[in-house]
Amino acid sequence: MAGKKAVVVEHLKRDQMLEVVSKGKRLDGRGLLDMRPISIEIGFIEKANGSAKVRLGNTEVIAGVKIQTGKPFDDTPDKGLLIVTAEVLPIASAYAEPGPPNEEAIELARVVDRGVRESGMIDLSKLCLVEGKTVLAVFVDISVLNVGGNLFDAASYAAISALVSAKMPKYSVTKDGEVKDTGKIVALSTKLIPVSITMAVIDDTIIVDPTLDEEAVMTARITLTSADKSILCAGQKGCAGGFSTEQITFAADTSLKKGEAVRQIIKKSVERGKKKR
Amino acid sequence: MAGKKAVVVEHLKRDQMLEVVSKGKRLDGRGLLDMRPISIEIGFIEKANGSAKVRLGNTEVIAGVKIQTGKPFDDTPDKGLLIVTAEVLPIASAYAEPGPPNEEAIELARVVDRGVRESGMIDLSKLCLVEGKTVLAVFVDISVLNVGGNLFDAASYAAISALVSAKMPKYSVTKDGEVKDTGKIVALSTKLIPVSITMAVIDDTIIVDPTLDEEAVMTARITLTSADKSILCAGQKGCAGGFSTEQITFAADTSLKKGEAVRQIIKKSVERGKKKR
Amino acid sequence: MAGKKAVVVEHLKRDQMLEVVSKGKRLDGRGLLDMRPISIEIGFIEKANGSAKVRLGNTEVIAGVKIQTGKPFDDTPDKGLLIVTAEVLPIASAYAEPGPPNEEAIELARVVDRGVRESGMIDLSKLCLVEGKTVLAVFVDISVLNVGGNLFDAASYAAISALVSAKMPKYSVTKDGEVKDTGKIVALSTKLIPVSITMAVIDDTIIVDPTLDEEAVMTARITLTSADKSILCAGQKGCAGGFSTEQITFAADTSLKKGEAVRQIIKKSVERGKKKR
Amino acid sequence: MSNLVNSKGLRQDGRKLNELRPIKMEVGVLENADGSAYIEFGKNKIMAAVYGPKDVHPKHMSVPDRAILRCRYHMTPFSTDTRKNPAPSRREIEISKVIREALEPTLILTDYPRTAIAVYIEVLQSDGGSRCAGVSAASLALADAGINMTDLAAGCAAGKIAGKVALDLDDTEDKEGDADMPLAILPNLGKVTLLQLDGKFTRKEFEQAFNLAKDGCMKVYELQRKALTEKYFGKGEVEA
Amino acid sequence: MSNLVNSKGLRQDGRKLNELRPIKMEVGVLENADGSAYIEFGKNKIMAAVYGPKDVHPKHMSVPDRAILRCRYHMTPFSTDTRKNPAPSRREIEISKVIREALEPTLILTDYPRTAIAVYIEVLQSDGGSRCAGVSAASLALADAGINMTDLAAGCAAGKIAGKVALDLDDTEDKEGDADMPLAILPNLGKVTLLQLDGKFTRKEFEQAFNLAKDGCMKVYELQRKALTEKYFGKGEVEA
Amino acid sequence: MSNLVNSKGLRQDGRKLNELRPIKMEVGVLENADGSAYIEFGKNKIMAAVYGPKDVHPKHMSVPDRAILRCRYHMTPFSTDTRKNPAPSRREIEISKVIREALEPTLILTDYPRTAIAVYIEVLQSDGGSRCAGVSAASLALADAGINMTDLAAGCAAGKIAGKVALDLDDTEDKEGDADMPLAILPNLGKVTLLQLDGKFTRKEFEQAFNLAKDGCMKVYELQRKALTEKYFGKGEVEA
Repeated sequence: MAGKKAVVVEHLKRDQMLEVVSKGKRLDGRGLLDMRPISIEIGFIEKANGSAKVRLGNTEVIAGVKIQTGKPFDDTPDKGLLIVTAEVLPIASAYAEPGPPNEEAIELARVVDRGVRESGMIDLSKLCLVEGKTVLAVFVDISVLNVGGNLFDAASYAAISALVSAKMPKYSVTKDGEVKDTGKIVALSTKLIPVSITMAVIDDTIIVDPTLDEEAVMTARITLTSADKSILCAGQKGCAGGFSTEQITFAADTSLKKGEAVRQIIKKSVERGKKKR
Repeated sequence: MAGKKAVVVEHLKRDQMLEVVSKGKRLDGRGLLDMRPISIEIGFIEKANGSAKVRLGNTEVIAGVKIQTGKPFDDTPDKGLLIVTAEVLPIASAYAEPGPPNEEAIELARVVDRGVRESGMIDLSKLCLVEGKTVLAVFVDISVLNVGGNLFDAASYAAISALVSAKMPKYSVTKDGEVKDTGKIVALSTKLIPVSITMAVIDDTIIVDPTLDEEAVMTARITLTSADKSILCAGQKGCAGGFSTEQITFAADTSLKKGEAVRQIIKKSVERGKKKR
Repeated sequence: MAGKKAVVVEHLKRDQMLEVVSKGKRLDGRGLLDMRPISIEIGFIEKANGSAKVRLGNTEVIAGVKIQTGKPFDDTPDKGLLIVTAEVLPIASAYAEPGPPNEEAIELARVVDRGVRESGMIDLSKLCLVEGKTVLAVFVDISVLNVGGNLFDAASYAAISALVSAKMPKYSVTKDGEVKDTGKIVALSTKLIPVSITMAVIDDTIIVDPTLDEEAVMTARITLTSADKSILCAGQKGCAGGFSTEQITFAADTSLKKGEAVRQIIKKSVERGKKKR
Repeated sequence: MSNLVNSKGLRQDGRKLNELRPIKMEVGVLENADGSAYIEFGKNKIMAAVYGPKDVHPKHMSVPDRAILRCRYHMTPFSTDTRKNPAPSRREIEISKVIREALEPTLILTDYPRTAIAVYIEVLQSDGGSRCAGVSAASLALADAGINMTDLAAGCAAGKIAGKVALDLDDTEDKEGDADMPLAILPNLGKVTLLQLDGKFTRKEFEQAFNLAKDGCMKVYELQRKALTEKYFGKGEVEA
Repeated sequence: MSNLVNSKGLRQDGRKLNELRPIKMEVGVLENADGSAYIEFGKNKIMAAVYGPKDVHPKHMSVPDRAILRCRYHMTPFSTDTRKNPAPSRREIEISKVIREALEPTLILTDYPRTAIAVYIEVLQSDGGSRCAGVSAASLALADAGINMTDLAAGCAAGKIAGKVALDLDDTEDKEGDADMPLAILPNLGKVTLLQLDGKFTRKEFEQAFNLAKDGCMKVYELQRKALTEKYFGKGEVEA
Repeated sequence: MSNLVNSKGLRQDGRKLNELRPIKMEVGVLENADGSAYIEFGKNKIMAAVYGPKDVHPKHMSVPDRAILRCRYHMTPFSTDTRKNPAPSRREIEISKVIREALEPTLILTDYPRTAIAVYIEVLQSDGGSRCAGVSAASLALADAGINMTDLAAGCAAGKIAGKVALDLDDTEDKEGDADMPLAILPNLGKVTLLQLDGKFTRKEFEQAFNLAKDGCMKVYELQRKALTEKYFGKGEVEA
């Protein structure tokens, strides 16, 4: 799908890009391990339980959280549900087509899901109202508004920010198992702020937060998500190339380090969002 | 889809059609505001709760009504369901393909649905058996047998006639909320007979009940449904052209006037159908 | 789909095949009414309730049986469910494409289903646990591993063998209608071993168990399933050609006769499977 | 155990065991179709239409030396006792296939290279035996479309109710009976082109049912010929 | 019976019967799109983007003498009170069609033979009247894309609440009110290109509502012009 | 808290923490496929087949200077404890993608311009680690198909159970354990081409698990080489 564009980029910019990277720089002036500017607007979708609009460079993503009652899965009758979806909206790129999610969008949703789920930031057993019958379902729906490289991190930051700032009705359960909305609003209980950091290999060098042009020439990609300063909780290698053992080690270190910086940005944005409301 | 045919019609008949319309006439001899002959056969599908086969000129449509118990929607626990579908069967036209309904068929079903629903001809709250648990679902399924212009009105007359003549089992509800078929047959309770009138713009002139050829050259289409002599209850503008303010006003008057005539035809057909059975 | 291959086969082998068949022989040395060697491996999928891997000539098929609790159909509240599916896996042939089952796969599943269901080998009313609420659902899923002619019989033998050897948890029902797994394992109760025999017409001659090459030149196909020595219980004619009355009669006799031989093979394989476990 | 046949040997609708339900056929009933036919077979009400020969889309599906035949058997949502979901069921997909294979031997497809002929069968009301009635209607529609043919296909089923072999089961007999065998034959070519079997027959019953269904098909064939004659020389509708 | 209009003739959000909700428009908001616009219309938040003119896939869908216009109106799962299933609903498919038909008369499609122009409307948050706001945003995005146009399309609805004709219903008013009539007009060409009606109007109310909606459209049109001016000559965002 | 590892440091199936499950590989097991392989990895039973290089349909998907690689990882309905719905799950779609990306660097796709190479992985029975076993089987099938390759891809996972880093988790260990990291490496090129992580590792555990999984991959690689040797020079089946 992105074939034609990729070819053009390769011919025009490939040499140029390889040259600057070999000198430890990037075409946009960043250092190899610098993220682009991140801006996070909390509560953009007032009707959602939680929402965040994230700009990472020129990638733009909205995540909305909806929390509704539902039925638990048969094999986890005492746990709430977490459902993450992602769509690259057709407004976002000349190469995005309307229709059911393709494998890229499915991978995107699943990698974000993994970061949320495996970090344990949400205790799903606390979302059970009536075992085997009624639980809370947390839907995290991600819409990509503009494709500008590194969808994984932008989508992840949007999802995490939306979850951390989410509010929901407090439910009570009557003796005979009826679920009632008490009318009170409480925060969705979350622990930790998992942060994904995506890295790419260009000319055997690892760079952080690739742009769309860099993605067109990268040979491999890896996303590593940290649950906190010292714990890695999710990972995904992508693209038709590979990493050396040393590069994997370096990527793990980089994820933990850069992740902590992004974690502070998310925290501050959520704090700022709370004040505004 | 209809592209090729439309082109041919335009070249051969366009001038001719514009000429007669400019003289206040139609190629088939009708006046501008005349409907084609309407014939309605009630009860064609004995196994359905209600049915009607309608011929409007050379357009042929069958509507079948099935009434079954079902679950209410979450947000209307005390109301029955009305579900309208339409399919242009592949027997009906060289341009109709088998498969899931395309946008034309979906629009057709939704415009018919709107006429039924918004007129209030069926009181959905009377179709509730056990609040939140069991209601009656009224399915109105429309099959187009032959495409001959103005599917909207033919489909609408078929659906309305099928509903007005529908019979169904009388249900009783036991103390502990069990629904039982009493074995008695009663009529589906309906008030009003909503009637849609579809008009087209050809050469800036409004005509009623366009034929297939006229549809190929019309620049805009409007369907206005009246609930009775003086009330409009549903509308849908179509096609890639527009109406002037005066034309909209004229269309509203025309719908009310022509609608009353069709209403009498439907009433008589239903009466005749009752006697036959 | 198989178009291109069929053409090649026709040109190269058609004359040759017709010649040997006219002499009462087959290209692979078999007599007209001989089956290819059948091997049946019971219990290949340990995690399934029952399974069998069948090799019929170079056709290879696995059937797996899963037995789970489920809801009965509205019109048979006191009966368990039998659901048969078939997929020609894309590993099985250059002409098999991944995706939802096409008409060939659907026909395959339905013909196998018919043999199982109509023979009465499974008494579905014995699979009812709580009328109208909980029954056992028997899923028979058929995966074709290699396409080598006569999928119908290979799939049928695999399904039947998997069912006959299936084991399942014993369920108990408490007074208030709760279904519990007792922890005991019992055999799925089956009566009879239905056996399908597929025949093809080549040069107006009936042959049994066609190979892929023979299928490419056959003009008609018939599958007749016997419930035992003297009862026919399912049938399916296929392909764009026909049978004479005499050929139908002959096919019925042949199915009963050859079916009994295959029945013994299935029985022995199941016995052997029991000992192994 | 079964009240499908009474003490006088009559069925619930009064028919004898070897009697067909009332049949009505009409050719050329739809304006847009290249060929069409309508059949009532008991309470079955079925419309068949043919479009083609026409260009094949997508093109790579066309065959250089003959027409491809497409066939869809479809039930309208209101055609069954309980409303049918509009999406095609596995049953409809299978029946579309066996009907196509029943009709194909009647057509001289090589007369129409690189084209497609589409047969659409719409069951407006179903009542047991709809696939057989559908074959018969479709064959009439093909003839009405002027497609070169070597024979008509005529369909009729026979089954077993209350332990007895019987012709042309209706819905109740099909559901409560013991077996059903739909058949379609080409009367002039002497070929069986559709045969299915659901339910238990002894070898002898199989033969009896087969012969009974064949007789039924021959009666249907006579009505088909009459309907075609009426259409092209007479008043256009036939009743049996 | 209804508390949609209070004794002072004011609505739940304090508006008068003939008053629009607050509106914000911005042109050129997306980097990748050939043209784009963002609109806030009350609580509606809608993004529209245009891609094209571009090659048509599949090719046989292209038309030799003009561009084909494609349009998708789509609601994100989080845009509604209860989460919306991501798959396109029948409602979205219908609205996509009427919006396309509302926009098409503004475009000189013959200037772009054999190409496709795609209009995508994404409802990020919906609050009644989203199809009208969607038309307005899409028309701005088409202008931003530099497509040759003869007019803008401006959308606004009028309806009936508590028995009174009222301009621009929000979600609650739409659901609890008596009728709603979405409209889109081409102000310079003097044409109505979108009109739908849900609910009961007397003949007179119909006329009143129609005129009220038309006035609303004209106000929207002024804001559209302002937004375009701001984008190309000014600071890029307009509020009403 | 967890009984996944006993007091002697042994796992439920008696394995040590750094021990692989029994492995069986066989090359060239399917008659129709251009290349094929079968692997048993614990209770995993997986069949992989390769078709191609072959023409690309639809044609516009072909690439002028190389082959496109297609890959489907698919679980049969009977392969899992609870029956799996036959439709492809989001999980299967994701795994198909990462496996394709794990295999692609081993292939000299430029040797086959304008063609497609299709890799199909069928999980007949699954038991934890099926994607790694699937990569290994697929790589053998590609070699068996005679596709020009620069290396094999060998897959193996490591994870954390009862707080301890462990090699090659089975289904129970995966579900009840703390973390799992599937890996695939190209032993000669020294590249990691598949890596995923589910669950919490400290930085140190990450490194331990990574190295343990790499060792596992090397053992798998030895068995792959043996299986290929057996196929082309020996008796065709290998057990570990």
